[in-house]
Amino acid sequence: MTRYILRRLIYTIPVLLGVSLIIFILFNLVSGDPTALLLGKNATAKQMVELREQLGLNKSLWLQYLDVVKSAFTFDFGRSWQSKQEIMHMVKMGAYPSLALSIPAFTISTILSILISLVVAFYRGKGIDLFIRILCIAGMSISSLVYILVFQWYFGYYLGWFEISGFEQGFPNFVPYVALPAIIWIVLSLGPDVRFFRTIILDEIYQDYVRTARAKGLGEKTILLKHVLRNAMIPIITYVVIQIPFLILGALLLESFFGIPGLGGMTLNALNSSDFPVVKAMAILSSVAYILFGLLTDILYTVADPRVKLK
Amino acid sequence: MKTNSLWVDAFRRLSRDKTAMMSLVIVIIFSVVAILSWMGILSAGWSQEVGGSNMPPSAEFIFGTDLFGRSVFDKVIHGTQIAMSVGLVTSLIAIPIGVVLGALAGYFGGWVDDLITWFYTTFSSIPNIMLLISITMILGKGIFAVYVALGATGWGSLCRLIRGEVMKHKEREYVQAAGAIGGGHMRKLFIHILPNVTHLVIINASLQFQTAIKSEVILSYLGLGVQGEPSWGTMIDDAKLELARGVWWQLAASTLAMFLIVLAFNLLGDALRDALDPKLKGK
Amino acid sequence: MKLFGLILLIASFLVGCSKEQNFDERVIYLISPEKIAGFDPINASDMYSSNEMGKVYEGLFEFHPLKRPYELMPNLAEAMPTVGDDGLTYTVKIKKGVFFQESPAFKGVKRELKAEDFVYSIKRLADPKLMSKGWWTLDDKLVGLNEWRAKYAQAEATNYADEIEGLKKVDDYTIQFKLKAPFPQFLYALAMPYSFVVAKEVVDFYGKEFLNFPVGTGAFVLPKFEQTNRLVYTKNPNFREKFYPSEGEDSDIANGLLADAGKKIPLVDKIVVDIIVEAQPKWLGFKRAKNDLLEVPKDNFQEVIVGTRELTDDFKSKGIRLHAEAQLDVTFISLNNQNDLFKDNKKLRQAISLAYNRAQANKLFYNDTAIEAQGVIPPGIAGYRKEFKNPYTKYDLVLAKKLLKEAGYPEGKGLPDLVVETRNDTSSRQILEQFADNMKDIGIKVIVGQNTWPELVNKVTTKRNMMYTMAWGADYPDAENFLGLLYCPNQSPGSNGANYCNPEFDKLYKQAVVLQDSPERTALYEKINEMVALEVPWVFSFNRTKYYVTQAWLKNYKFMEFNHTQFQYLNVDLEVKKQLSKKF
Amino acid sequence: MTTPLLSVKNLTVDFHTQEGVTRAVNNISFDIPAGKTVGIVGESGSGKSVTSLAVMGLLQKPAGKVESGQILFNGNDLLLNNEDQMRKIRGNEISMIFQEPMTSLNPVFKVGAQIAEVLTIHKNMNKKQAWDRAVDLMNQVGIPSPAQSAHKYPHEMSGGQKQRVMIAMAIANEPKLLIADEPTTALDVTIQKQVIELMMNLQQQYKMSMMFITHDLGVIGDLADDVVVMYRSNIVEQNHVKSIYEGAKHPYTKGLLACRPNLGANPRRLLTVSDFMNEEGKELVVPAERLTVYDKELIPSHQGEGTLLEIKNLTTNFPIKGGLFGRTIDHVHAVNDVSFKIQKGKTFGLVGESGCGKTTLGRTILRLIEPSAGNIIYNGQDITNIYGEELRLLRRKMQIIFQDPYSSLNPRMTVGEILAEPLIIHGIGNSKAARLDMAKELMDKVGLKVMHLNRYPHEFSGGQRQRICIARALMLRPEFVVCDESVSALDVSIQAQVLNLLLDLQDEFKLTYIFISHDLSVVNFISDEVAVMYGGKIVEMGAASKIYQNPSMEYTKSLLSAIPKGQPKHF
Repeated sequence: MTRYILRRLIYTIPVLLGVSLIIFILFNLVSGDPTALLLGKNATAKQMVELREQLGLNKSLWLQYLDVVKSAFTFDFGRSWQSKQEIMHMVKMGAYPSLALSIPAFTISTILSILISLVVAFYRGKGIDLFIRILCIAGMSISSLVYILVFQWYFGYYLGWFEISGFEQGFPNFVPYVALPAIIWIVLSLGPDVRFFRTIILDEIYQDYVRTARAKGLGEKTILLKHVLRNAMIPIITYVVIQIPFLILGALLLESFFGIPGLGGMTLNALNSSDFPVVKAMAILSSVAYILFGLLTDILYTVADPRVKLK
Repeated sequence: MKTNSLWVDAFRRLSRDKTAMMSLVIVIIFSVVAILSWMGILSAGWSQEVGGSNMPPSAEFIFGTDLFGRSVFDKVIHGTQIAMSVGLVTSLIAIPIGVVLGALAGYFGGWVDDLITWFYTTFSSIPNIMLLISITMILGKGIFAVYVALGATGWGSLCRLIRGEVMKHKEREYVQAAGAIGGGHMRKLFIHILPNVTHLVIINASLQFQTAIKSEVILSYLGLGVQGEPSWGTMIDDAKLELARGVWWQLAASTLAMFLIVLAFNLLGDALRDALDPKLKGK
Repeated sequence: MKLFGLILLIASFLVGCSKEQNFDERVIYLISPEKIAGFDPINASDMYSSNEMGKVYEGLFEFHPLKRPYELMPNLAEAMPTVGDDGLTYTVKIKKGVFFQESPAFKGVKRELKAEDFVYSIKRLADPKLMSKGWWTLDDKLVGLNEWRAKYAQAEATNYADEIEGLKKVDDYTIQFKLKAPFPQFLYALAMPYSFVVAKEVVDFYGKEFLNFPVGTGAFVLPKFEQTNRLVYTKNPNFREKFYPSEGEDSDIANGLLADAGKKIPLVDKIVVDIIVEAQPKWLGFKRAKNDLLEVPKDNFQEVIVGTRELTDDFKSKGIRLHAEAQLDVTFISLNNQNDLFKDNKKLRQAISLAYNRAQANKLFYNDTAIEAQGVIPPGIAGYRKEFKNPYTKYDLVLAKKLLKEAGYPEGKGLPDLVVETRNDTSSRQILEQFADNMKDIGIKVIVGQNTWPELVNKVTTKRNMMYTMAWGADYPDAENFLGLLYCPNQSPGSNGANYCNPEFDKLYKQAVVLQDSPERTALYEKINEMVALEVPWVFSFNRTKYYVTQAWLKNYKFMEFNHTQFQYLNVDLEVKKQLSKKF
Repeated sequence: MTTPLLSVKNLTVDFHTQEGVTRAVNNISFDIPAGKTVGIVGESGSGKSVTSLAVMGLLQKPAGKVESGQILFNGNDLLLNNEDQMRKIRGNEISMIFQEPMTSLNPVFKVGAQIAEVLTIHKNMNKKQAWDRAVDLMNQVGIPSPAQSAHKYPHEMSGGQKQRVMIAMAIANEPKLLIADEPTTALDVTIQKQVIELMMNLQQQYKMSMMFITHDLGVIGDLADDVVVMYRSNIVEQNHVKSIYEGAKHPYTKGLLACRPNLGANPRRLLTVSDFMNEEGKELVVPAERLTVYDKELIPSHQGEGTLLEIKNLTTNFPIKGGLFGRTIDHVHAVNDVSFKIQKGKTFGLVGESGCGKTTLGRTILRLIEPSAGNIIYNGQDITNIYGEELRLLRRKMQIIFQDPYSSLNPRMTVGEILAEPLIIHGIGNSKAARLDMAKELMDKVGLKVMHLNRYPHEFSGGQRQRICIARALMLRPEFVVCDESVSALDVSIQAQVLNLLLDLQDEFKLTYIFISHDLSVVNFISDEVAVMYGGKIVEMGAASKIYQNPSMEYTKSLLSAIPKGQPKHF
């Protein structure tokens, strides 16, 4: 197990190299010269040349790439070109609102989806199953942007039930701000989640061991909640955990619509202003998170499924 | 003698499924509309000012007019063309990449697998939105960039799926049998294994299609979408500013159109899965 | 059922959370529509960070909060400077007994403001390592400063101990500036946030984190900038004796703006600034009395305003006031004058300008409140002449077609598709969609290219564009700030993004910019403006009007273009607020 | 006569699917007296499992539906019970063991807990009591060190142990009726015997009635009192086991009894159900010569004509990956130093239990798996290290028939395409028509209808598919064929037909076979020489008749003694 974990951690090296390379190539192709932007509307040509040098943009591409790789492994991303703030500090500041939104929303939506899909699986083939299935598919067929627009307008603006925008640090101060985006998040995820979990649970329901459980005289509810759910947890864990690294990045659209100063907005901002150090940091951090949570998935497997041994 | 390939069987099952047939009809209608619009037969006049600014739906303009007095109905039709082409071209880019890489990785294993796995792990570990934005920026804006960006980011899950399936099939006896009669790698992979995973590709294509249509909206919101012509994305994006003024028809019309086609693809995807995936047979 | 229960739970929680109003403390609630990057004055390049910095930091001069046209008055300076006979030497006396706000960097000692702090602060602006966005204000202006900058451009660190001839402390309370050449806008430069004064100890103490620890001499204190969405400033208890002005325009008395005349400022205990980017939430917040001052979002215009100057009854009944002011800005569609199409083809440029239906755009995008721009200089700045009407900014399709034909492209034949670059937001796109629509009427096909801000900037600075849209706001109230946009040496990557070069224009411009403010200079500005307007280097669009609404209890607010120093004068009437709060 | 414990009366079950209604069980009636064992025999799809599920009330809803009839248990009609009442009976008064021990246990719970669960549901035991009782039960069913084993997960146990756990679970509440649905089919022959003995002992001990479902009449003989024979949803015959064995009345039963090769002498071709009964179910008279038993040694075509294949010290290893970078740190010796020779035109039988390495050996010989050491000499040529074109040419001479007729045919190709493919690969036949003609010829030879050329594999039955596989193997006119468990997945009656076909083809094409199977009686019937494999090695080898009559190794003896005799023993 330890050896497996170690090996997986070592695997982050090639992935990080790849991520740095992709980000570096894309950025070099994308941004061109960031100096004009950084110096504002009255920049002079001379000052731009000086700044290029200061940012290390005169170095050979190879050396520049090495810098990217170096920061990928040291996590020292330096300071933002735009705000001059320290990037790790920005990440810390942005993580709070992002997580304040995403953790409750994600937890609630996951639990709710599992509950609903259990109910649906219990009544499989019946009217309620069909109804919820159709509701899920219909729900998934509407653009997320439409949900945001309509919910924000109706609940926030028209009815005035929720704060429309902004954020305050500290619980429970932030609750009124994240409530509406969290509800939208939940509504958005219920469709695909319930659909997926239902399939998983139904797959399990037709397994032989369920027949055994019935032959034992177990009730349908016990079978569902004990035997089936425990087995279904394995694919569910994968599905759920693999989303977590992207939660850290925040829900980009929701954050930008509800003025939540999270990492999603920060990333978008950085992309929109060619703030390479921030883009780089976010790409690298999220791929590290991706790998770590992939590893976590594997470890959770061994908990959920005794057949799995990590070697 | 009537014989039934699995495909014929699947289609027969599908044709008995009323929702699937309805969905198929919707997809066909949308495709025809898209083609007619592309040929300039429908909605050629979307850019004409036909009425006043922001006129609500009426008998004359069933979806009303937009800020510039253009017919929202025509814009929706033109948007259909954009959406269908985005769905189609994106799938045409993403699916071959995903299938070929997945098949090679799954079949050959070893360093080929390591390399391809590394490639998609790297790709999928970078948040999609970063790739989308970067690619559209590199290619310059416009529909071409939308195709490429969505295509280039959409192959990961299919690649993984195909890789897993090919690995499974590689061990099946029919593939061994093909080897035993002297068939080479290419024959085993392309003649034997791939046709047996095609159903997954078809199911995936129906999802890819609608995901692309939905992504176009997000790209439009970020200002990276189609330029200079109306798409459902830009129409929904417009609504951001219009809704507060009570102008809801542009949002409603484009959402309705999108809802229909995405719903149709979702239902069709489900029906295809039921019809094509032998695993679920009899359930 | 469960879902419903959950919603109930959340809803009840929300109700429990709504805050009680406090009517004992004098607090002003403001909005900043953009994120604040940090509190280093030398990077205060945009209006919104300037506004925040202006609460903590101060400069030698400030604009008078009431007098119009805008007039400088001494702030940390004792008086307006004495200028030597050569017109190049400026001597400034600073106030005595001004202290910096408390900071651990001062180790418990009360730190008095000295002349050398200004020398230090301006050197920071020039420091090549710091790459200030405001360097242009003093670039090539002070004797020795550029040389000092050049000396350390390649070095490891900058040495602040070097004496600079053009930037000297005479004694602890006197500074002397020496200019290389006449620069009539110099005092404006010294009033800009870039040259706000900071203390060396604080900069050294915090190092790179300095930008999060503002320590100024200003009326309000912000102990630490937390990079959150809410900034809370408290009154500086040790603020010097500074008083509300007792003179202003005639209308100011009627508007109650002189009620606090002669009182010691600041007049409030706290200023709370919420950073909210999206338009709707800000507006809703204002309607719920959560903030005291707001620019009216364009989409809510109908809800607020009848005609162009009148509030709706609903708003009037709540005591809300409207402030509608023309801005010192100009929006335009820049034509790349080095592109072969436009370079020597004045008629093409004019044809495009004539085909642009500004009235329609004004209605669609500005609620008919903007002024159609006739030239480069906006109203409110000397050089603008109300009577001047540019013949090429009318909407005249017949003439446009005629000129297009003369330009060699009858009905647009032979003219390639024109690409006009803009930003990637919805409004920018819509504005250009309408423009493209207009151009179709004379046979020109225009494609709208959307760009992220860096892309657009790059396309402009590298001249890789045919046309792009831009708005230019005044840095200071002087036509030089606008006319420079067409001065040939300023071409890309400088501020002349249109890459317009006209020797005659350049000659007149050079003459005008060294003149002190005078009727003679105004006449010259007018002449240049009107001359270049006929050349149509840009498609002139609009001079916009801003609409602000203020709550009844917000006192002493008067629209200001350069408003970073304005907030110290504001006051709040708690009685009014208490009474009116029931109406919200 | 007392009332039977279970009495099924006029039971009819239909399955309603999208494709239409299928009758699974048609108006059947039988009794299970208290304390007796009733065997239900029939081929797959005959309705025997459906009957058992109907008794348990576990028919798959909503497709499966009892249309009419009664299932009286202790005089009460189970079909009238509601779900709650049924639940109290299931696992308590009637319990059931399923065919697949691998999948029938919940993989994520400890086996002890799974046994204990059935006690806590029905017996009001607390967890501790239930666990202790579970350990006790595991001891009873013969699981070694039960206290520790109770903490194991199913995947940590062998197939036989899992089935014992299933049995423990089934007998936990001392049910009155135990239903066993093919409980031994998936197990190796030695384990099979132990499990059956265990069940018989337990039945005696607990005075249970038992309903034992199987496709193999041979198994029934040892333990059943009565036998019910089902064929195409109907009961065709039911009687005491002795009467069935001694005087079966229905031709189908006769066929079933006759088609299974025994360990002694057999007719030259096995009798099959179709010898006794035509398609319409009408009884046929079996020609006398078909019944004649023959002695293999006397048949000329089975005389050796020199060595075709020689295996020298062949070893096949599978690497075990480990270490930080997944290097190979050790090997599993799947085939370990094996040597033998095969004479031209003979059949070499390879027997052993699952995991003994026989399949790996077969595939290594064909170079489908790379050998690690040793030599394969075919017709004098060492083929251990040939590659590319040379190897491809060799494939024309050496072929394989796989075990699973379902997975060894590409479901997306028609029979014609499948059969023509080897010809295309090897460039035989100059047109599509020519190749299809050759395919048709062989289809006829293997007993398939030529008009089915354009059909897809799923449209055929298991036996027919295996014929397709045989035809494919023979398309290249090979000299040497490896039959890898080629009849193991088939019902006994079909198995006999396919074995006959293989023998016919051997005569016609002068084929040499390696016949791999875990079924000793089948190997005995078909082989000239037999090798017994255990743990990757050949432990005993020699002429079939010698090995079967005088096994020298203990392992071979235990294998042989485990074979059901196909005769009722306790009477």
